[in-house]
Amino acid sequence: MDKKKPKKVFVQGAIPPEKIANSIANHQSKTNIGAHSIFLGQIRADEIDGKMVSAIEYSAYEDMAERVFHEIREAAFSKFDITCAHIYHSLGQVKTGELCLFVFTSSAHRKIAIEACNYFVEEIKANVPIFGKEIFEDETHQWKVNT
Amino acid sequence: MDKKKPKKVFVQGAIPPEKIANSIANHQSKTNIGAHSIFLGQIRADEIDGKMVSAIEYSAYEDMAERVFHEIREAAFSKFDITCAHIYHSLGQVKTGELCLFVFTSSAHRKIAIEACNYFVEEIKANVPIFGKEIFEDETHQWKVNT
Amino acid sequence: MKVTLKYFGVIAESAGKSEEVLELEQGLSLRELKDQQIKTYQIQDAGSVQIAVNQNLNNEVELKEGDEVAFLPPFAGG
Amino acid sequence: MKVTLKYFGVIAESAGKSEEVLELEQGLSLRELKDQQIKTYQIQDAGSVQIAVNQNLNNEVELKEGDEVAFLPPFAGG
Repeated sequence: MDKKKPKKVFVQGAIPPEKIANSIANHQSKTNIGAHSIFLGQIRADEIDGKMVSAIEYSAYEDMAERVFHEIREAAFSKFDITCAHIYHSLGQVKTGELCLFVFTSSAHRKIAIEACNYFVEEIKANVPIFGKEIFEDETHQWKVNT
Repeated sequence: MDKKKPKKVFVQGAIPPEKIANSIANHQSKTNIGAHSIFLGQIRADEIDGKMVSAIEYSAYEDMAERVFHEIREAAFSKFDITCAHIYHSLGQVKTGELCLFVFTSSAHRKIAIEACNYFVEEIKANVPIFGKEIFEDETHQWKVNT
Repeated sequence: MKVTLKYFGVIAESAGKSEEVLELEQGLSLRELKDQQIKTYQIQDAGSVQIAVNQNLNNEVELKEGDEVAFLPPFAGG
Repeated sequence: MKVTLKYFGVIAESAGKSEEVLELEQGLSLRELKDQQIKTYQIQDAGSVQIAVNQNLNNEVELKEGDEVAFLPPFAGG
């Protein structure tokens, strides 16, 4: 369906909840869909060595990241019988409580939508060159590492 | 957190996308959350013996259903380290392309949110006395059975 | 003893009603009640019918005055 | 040969720059280039540094004129 169209993944700053509502609404005309699975990453106010995280500032090797996102999409569409898939990831500063990742997969059947969504999340975490600077309330920082 | 509060699950008619945006926005003050997992059920325009489904009309043994929903919540909170969980299911008529189920789980960590969301979806499908009348475009109908 | 029977989905459609109160003879088992109602209303696909007594699917109970017995067709939520 | 080096995250912070163009002697291996830059900029936790040549993590390549070599710290997306 929208498999081949190159997609812009990065958005500047936090992903607003309305974007999610709009994405969902845009799929209500696709009556071959029976299930949507959505994953949202939200910035946690972690305490590290007594200091609280207040935001994460994301940067990326953007050209490579868009290319890897595209490869992940291609692989997902060949592995899973999904009708659509959308990914958005923040760049720049995202405050605690705000959303930095939005993965949205749709299929006729629930298990396929859910598995594909998980696949995207794991692949993004493992393989996309995105970097995160955890900014503390006292304006010091440390670099985030995915676990 | 909001574990013990009895929750109203059933909503009349389709679940609007804005309800999902509002639920997400309501969790942005909870800065111990790192991940949300959302499942949405959407009515498919299935073709059955040459006739197209145009809507499903949901009914339920409501008192028992609310009780089972509550039991599923209790079990989920004891199994998974989630911070919150919300379920909404439609009653009455929901047209093709519209949403009939909204499951929303949140946790500090992605795998927990995702597993808990799947648990809710499977438990709801298997154990909640909800009944669905598939209404065809010619106004005949048949009764839906979960597979 | 009086029990309230509730019918849902395709069963309510077959029965032409969603609820009725029956006066049953003491000692009637749940199994007998189920068979009797399935026959009365010619409920199809009887093997798929689940019974809940007072909202509980555990059927190892004896019927008693005031019980609510629900006839449930296959679930279709989600 | 000229190659463009790109630095990201904590590595860019250590290097004090995000990009530079170096004139390398012909035949310098990727491994040698990596070691050299890690030493030059005292990049910490060198074991976690991944190198992408022309956006590709497969490092079994020989460097050539015009290559883009990226120094990537651990990924933190999601």
